[in-house]
Amino acid sequence: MNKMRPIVVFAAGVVAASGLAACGGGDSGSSGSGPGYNAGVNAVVNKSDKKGGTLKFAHSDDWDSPDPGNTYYAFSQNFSRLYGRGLTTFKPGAGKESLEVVPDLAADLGTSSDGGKTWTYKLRTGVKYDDGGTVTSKDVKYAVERSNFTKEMQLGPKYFKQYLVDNKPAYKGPYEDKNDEGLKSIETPDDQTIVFHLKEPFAEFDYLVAMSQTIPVPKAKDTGTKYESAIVSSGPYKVDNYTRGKSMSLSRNPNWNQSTDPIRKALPDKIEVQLKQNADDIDQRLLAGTLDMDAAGVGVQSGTQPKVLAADQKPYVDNPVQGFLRFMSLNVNVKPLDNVHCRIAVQYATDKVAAQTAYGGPLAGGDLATTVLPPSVDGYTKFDLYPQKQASGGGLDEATLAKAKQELQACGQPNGFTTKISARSDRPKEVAMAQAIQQSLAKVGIKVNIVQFPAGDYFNKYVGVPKYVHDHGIGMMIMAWAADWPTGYGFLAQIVHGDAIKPSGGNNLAELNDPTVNKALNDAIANTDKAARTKAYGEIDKLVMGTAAEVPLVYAKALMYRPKRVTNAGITYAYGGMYDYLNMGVE
Amino acid sequence: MTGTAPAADTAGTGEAPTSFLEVRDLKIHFPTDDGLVKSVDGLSFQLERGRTLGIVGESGSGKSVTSLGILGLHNKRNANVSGEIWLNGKELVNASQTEVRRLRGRDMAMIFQDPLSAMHPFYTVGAQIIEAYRVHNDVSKQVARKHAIDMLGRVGIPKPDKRVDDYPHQFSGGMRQRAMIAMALSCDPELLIADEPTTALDVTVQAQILDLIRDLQQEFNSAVIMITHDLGVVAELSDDILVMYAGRCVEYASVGDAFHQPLHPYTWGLLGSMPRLDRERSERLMPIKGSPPSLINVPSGCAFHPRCPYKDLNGEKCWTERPELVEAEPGHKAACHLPQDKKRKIWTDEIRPKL
Amino acid sequence: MAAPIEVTGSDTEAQPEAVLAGVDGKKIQGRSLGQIAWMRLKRDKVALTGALVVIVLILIAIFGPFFTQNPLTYHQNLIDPTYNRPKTGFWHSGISGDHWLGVEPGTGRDMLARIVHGARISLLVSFLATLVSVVIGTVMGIIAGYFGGWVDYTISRAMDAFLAFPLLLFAIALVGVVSDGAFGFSGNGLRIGVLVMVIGFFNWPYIGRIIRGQTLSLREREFVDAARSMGARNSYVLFKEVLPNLVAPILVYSTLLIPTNILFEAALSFLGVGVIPPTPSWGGMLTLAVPIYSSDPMYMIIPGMAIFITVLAFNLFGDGLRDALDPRAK
Amino acid sequence: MFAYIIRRLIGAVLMLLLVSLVTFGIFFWLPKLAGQTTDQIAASYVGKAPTAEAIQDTKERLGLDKPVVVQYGSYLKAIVVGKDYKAGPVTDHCPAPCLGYSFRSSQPVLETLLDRAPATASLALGAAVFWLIGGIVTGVVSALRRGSLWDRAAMIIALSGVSLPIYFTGLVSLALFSYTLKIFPGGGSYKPITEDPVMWFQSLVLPWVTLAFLYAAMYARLTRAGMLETMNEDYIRTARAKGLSETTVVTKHALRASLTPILTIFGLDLGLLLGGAVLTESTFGIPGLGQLAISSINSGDLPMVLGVTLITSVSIVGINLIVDLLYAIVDPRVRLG
Repeated sequence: MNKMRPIVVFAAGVVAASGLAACGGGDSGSSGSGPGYNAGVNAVVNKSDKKGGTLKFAHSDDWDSPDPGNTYYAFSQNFSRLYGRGLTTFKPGAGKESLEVVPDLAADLGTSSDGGKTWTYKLRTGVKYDDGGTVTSKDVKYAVERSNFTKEMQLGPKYFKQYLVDNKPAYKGPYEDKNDEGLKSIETPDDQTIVFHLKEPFAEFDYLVAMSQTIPVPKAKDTGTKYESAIVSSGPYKVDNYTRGKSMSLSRNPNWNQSTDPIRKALPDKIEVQLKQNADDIDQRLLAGTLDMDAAGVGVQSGTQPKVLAADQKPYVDNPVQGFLRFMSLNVNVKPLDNVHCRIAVQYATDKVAAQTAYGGPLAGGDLATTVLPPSVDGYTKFDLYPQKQASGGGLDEATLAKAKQELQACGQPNGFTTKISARSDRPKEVAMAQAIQQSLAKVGIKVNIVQFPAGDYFNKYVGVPKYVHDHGIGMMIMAWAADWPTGYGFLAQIVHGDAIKPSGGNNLAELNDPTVNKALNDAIANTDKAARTKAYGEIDKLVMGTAAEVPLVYAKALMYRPKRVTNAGITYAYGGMYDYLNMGVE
Repeated sequence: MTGTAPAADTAGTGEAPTSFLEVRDLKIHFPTDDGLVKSVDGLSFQLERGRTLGIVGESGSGKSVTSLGILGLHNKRNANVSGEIWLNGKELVNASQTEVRRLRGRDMAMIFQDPLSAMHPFYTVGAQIIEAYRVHNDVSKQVARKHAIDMLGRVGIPKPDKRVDDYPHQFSGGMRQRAMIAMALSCDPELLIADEPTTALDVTVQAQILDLIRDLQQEFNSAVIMITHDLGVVAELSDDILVMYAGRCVEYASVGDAFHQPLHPYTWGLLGSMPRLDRERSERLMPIKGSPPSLINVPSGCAFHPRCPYKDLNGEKCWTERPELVEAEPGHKAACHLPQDKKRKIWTDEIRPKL
Repeated sequence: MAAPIEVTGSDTEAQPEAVLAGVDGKKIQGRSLGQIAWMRLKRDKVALTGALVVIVLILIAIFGPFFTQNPLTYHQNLIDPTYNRPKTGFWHSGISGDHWLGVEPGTGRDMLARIVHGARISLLVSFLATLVSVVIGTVMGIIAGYFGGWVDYTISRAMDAFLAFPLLLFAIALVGVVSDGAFGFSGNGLRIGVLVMVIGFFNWPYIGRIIRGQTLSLREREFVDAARSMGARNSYVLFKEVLPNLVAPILVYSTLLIPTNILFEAALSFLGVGVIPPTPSWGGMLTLAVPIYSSDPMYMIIPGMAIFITVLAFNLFGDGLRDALDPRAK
Repeated sequence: MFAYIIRRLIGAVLMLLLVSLVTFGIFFWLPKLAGQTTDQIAASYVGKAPTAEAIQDTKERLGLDKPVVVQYGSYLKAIVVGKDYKAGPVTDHCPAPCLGYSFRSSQPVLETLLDRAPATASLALGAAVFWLIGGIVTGVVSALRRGSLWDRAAMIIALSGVSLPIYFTGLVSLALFSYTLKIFPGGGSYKPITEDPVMWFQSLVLPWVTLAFLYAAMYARLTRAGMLETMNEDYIRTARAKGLSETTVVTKHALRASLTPILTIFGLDLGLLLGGAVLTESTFGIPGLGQLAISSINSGDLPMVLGVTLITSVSIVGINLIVDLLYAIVDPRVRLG
């Protein structure tokens, strides 16, 4: 997970700023004119059906790739739906309703059989590519094969490869394996039908096929890694031009037919994205009204924060939770953190308020966290196993510190210990967070040295490599996590399940391999009863917190700006608390 | 007495003199970190057209400073120039910069010691002559070019029409000095100052250049100041000789007098250090002992006294009182406390036989 | 690559007869170079001011940290949680009687303490790096200038080659490549060591060229000739005759290299490869100021001015020193 | 002359070989030296699912499994004869001089470099105009009025100029002129001249001036020193003795001579800048080679880093060659050989 952008955040129940907000923030009162502060969090603002105009996006960076089969970024998943239609997608809208999975290219949600191991979808008829070709189920199969099984497509997630039954010998992907049959576990009995065969029962496959990897790619038009600059569109817009590092421009797909697409409005005539723009400048232009949307969807820059919170701008600002948990993993194999008491001591002695402030405070940083599951995820249960109190002058109070010292005593390290804390060098706020933690732990004698690694190699080369962690004695690792697929299982399995410990690139940084937790997760995903699953996730959360291996720091939040002329602006939790781009238009 | 002579009689009157060039009580001082450097300290002389004055002295005696002073090339910011310089009835010291500039190159020109460093390395010889000519003559480039070629031819440069487009570094030393002379003479100046014109050249070339200067002087009828430390050059070319020491004139005489009956011990020293081939090796040179004086703390009395072998013949006078430049014989002046007869005696008995 | 340019005929460049010719040579030789330099320097008020500031800065770097607050102590209560910046003070700087230069946004750490501790890092790294450059540069410069021939050619080409490298990029890469725990060092000790070596190593040609030039001209001087003709060994000539005469230029260019290295260190810190937090560094503070400078300009101005004043002071002093020791180089 | 250029070009090629070798060494060999295995190196480029199989694939795809010498050899070979790259179902031919493909984005390196070069060139050349004019005028006036108030002030300002970190000056000027006074557009608003010449100009004014301030300071000092030296030359005295006006003496005789040594330094500075002004570009958000270099280093995109390094060296070598040829024109004493 190099990029830690949430693809999907699932939250059936709890939405919006939770009651956990520790200090300030979160007031929803609107002042002045305009739709009001936080108006876009729970409802779509500026609803409109007016067509025409040009919708202008800007991004301070670039796509990993706009190729729907070779992308991981949340904004990319959100945006790709403008030029491609996957089997399912999330309902366009704001807040709660945005988490509902709806059929898109498929006429209906999947039907499962075989106890959840086989999933069948029927495609809508009459869906055409921008070149006039007809979309078939074979194109969907091909898209999944190329995105998950080829060497060339490395950037996207590989969940289909992980869950689908593999060929024997292992399938090498359509670029090497020229056999027409392809992956045998995806069947296309006719042009409108596609059937997936999974290794294990998987109750929430509809969420998985909402990923852009099911957006059809006609085999004849596939140019591999160069496809990103010659994308064939199945959505309402075609890609006229994509120049890496510069821009993308979209215009209407003449072969798109509204009658086959009940969820899209396709309002603007043109959509433009400027890339590699200066982040501060993007904010300035948003405020000035010369730009419609920051494509990245991670909020305004710190420098802009005071400006957007001024009375005249505040009504155009939303402050949603982003579905991230920022937390610190305590590696259970690095001494003395192999001792649960030492871990609990860290739980108490970590000043979360300082960490929160270091990350930008309650508005731009997030709400104080006490659980692994964020409040916006289904299964979240409010609890706090290691309660902390702040002293009046800042910092943890004596009682909290006393508890930490008591645990240190129990751990056999009464005077504290020394270890390392890691953070990503190119994320200054994360480094700031590490410093805040370092400072607060020092009060109980726990001395930590900060080690930094580039974000690009953080998991693949450093903290995601258990050997490296053990060799270098890195006991604490800061990271952030959002669900890759929309269930509590998706959120937890990759960070606390023993199977997620990998020789390289793993996300279970704590190396937690607790049989109880593993079993609870395995049971949950096989359970077709949604309510039971949801309940289980909360309990697993408590189990995990009981091990004290994860120190939750903040539930991430961001200050989002929606310019006046943008219509149908609503925060979608499906893509991590950014605006839903699907039906956005301009006045 | 026509020709050249120190102009003591009219000095400081502010009235225009009758002679072509008259320098009156010229003082050129440089204030520095270490004190006031008196490079020229009260120098006076006259010069008529068609005549040549040789100024001799060791390095640092103020020869070159004087010549640059006449041309007005000292920077007013770091040099204090006082006294009077009259050229053709015009006073130059107090004249405006522009006025003096107009005279430079046209009425008075200068030939420098090292023609390589004195010519701009980036421009052709022709271009530099043309430039000099066109500053003072409103003519087209073609006309100026013809003039330049003409001048080069006159100073004896072969194939002047080709050489005109060469750069200074493509010329040999002698040719370069000829070109320099051509440049100096391009505007037909009435006063030509040659500052060590042959020092940087081979001996054979030296003679050619001196011949050339003499010929050209006759042709242009200009007044020439020849600055050198080489008495041989002076003997060859000059009508009169002015010996400088520590910024002042110590002896002034016609060439004949200066060589045959010099009156100043310093002049004797200069003559003694002149190499001569017709003498025995062992007694050939009699260099002046000691080194040139500081121009900041000029020795008291006679500036030459620390090096003068005869200073004890006069009691304390030599280091308490500065000798004035007085006319000992008609047209022959010297600044020395020794009585006239004693000088004659020393010259005839001690110095002359050794030369 | 260096052009094998040959200038024809310029070797005869005669000195114009100096206006000052005749100033008593003995008198000046009577005073040592140091005395003359000191005399000149005393009159150069600007350079003296620079020197004064340099001395104060060095004292601050050495002793300042004993008097300031702890630069790592958080003052969360001074931070406005909504805007994540100091609640009070001019331009939300948090400047107050307790915090003369205000506090850091987000943490409330005392800026004065951070600047003072930053000075220590900045000066330490730049001094040591300068030392490395001077040692390498002097050795290479002397060797090249003294031995000439192919030795000179090789070293000179190497110095030219260094100038054709994008050094900043290499420095960043090198600092990044050395992972924690390399060479048996870790943490800031290692990082400072790497910074010193990288900065020092990349700046040596600057000194090397000057020393080479000086050595070349010294080699032609009489006393070196004399020593050699008397059969002195090369090493003797180098250390006893040549090196002492290079002290002045080495001193001058070291003084002028220090500010360059301060800027280099700050640039590396600015680009995120400086000392490891929480150790304060000026460049690092500027990095954190970048996203907020439009709303909290003081946080940018304070470290920026710290760099500026320090570098300027060294430059003024070094410049004056050069003029004093070698007025012709002006 | 012709032979000279040939010889220089051969020298240039050797130089580029050296630069590429050193860069290759730092980025490909040093990590190995520091103890990283090829698997670890490949893990950087493997994407989100670094299984052993995927790492093996990546190693082969990027050629990391081969010894560094072999990798270097094939890199050089690609420059000379080009290379074929498998992009999945199609094969992409990268014609000579092929600088390879990005390890991160799979983009051809040369294409990316050429795409970024105009921004850097706009920045460097524009700034050069500013600093040459500013620096030389200041330097000449200072030299002519040596010791005056103007001279002292100018030289102290010049020293201040070289004492300011460019990213600080850049931020201050942005804060002042773009965000407070709103005279110029903010950072990151660069547009290619072909797209929007007005915006191109407006967005570059601040970077130009900021960068030029740094260099102008240096050039003012160089010019002043050069002028002071030249004004003492004999030929200046000669020019004056000819009766030339002071203006002619200064502009025609002194300036030309004192500027020629500056030409060499200018060539070096411009050459380096054309390879990317790292700090200026990142401060002002100009999408040039410097920004590319930094982001490539941070993401370990080795072919891209190599590409930027090479293009920088090419520009330094090329501009130096031009400068030397110019030198021969300006100074007739210079003989190319």
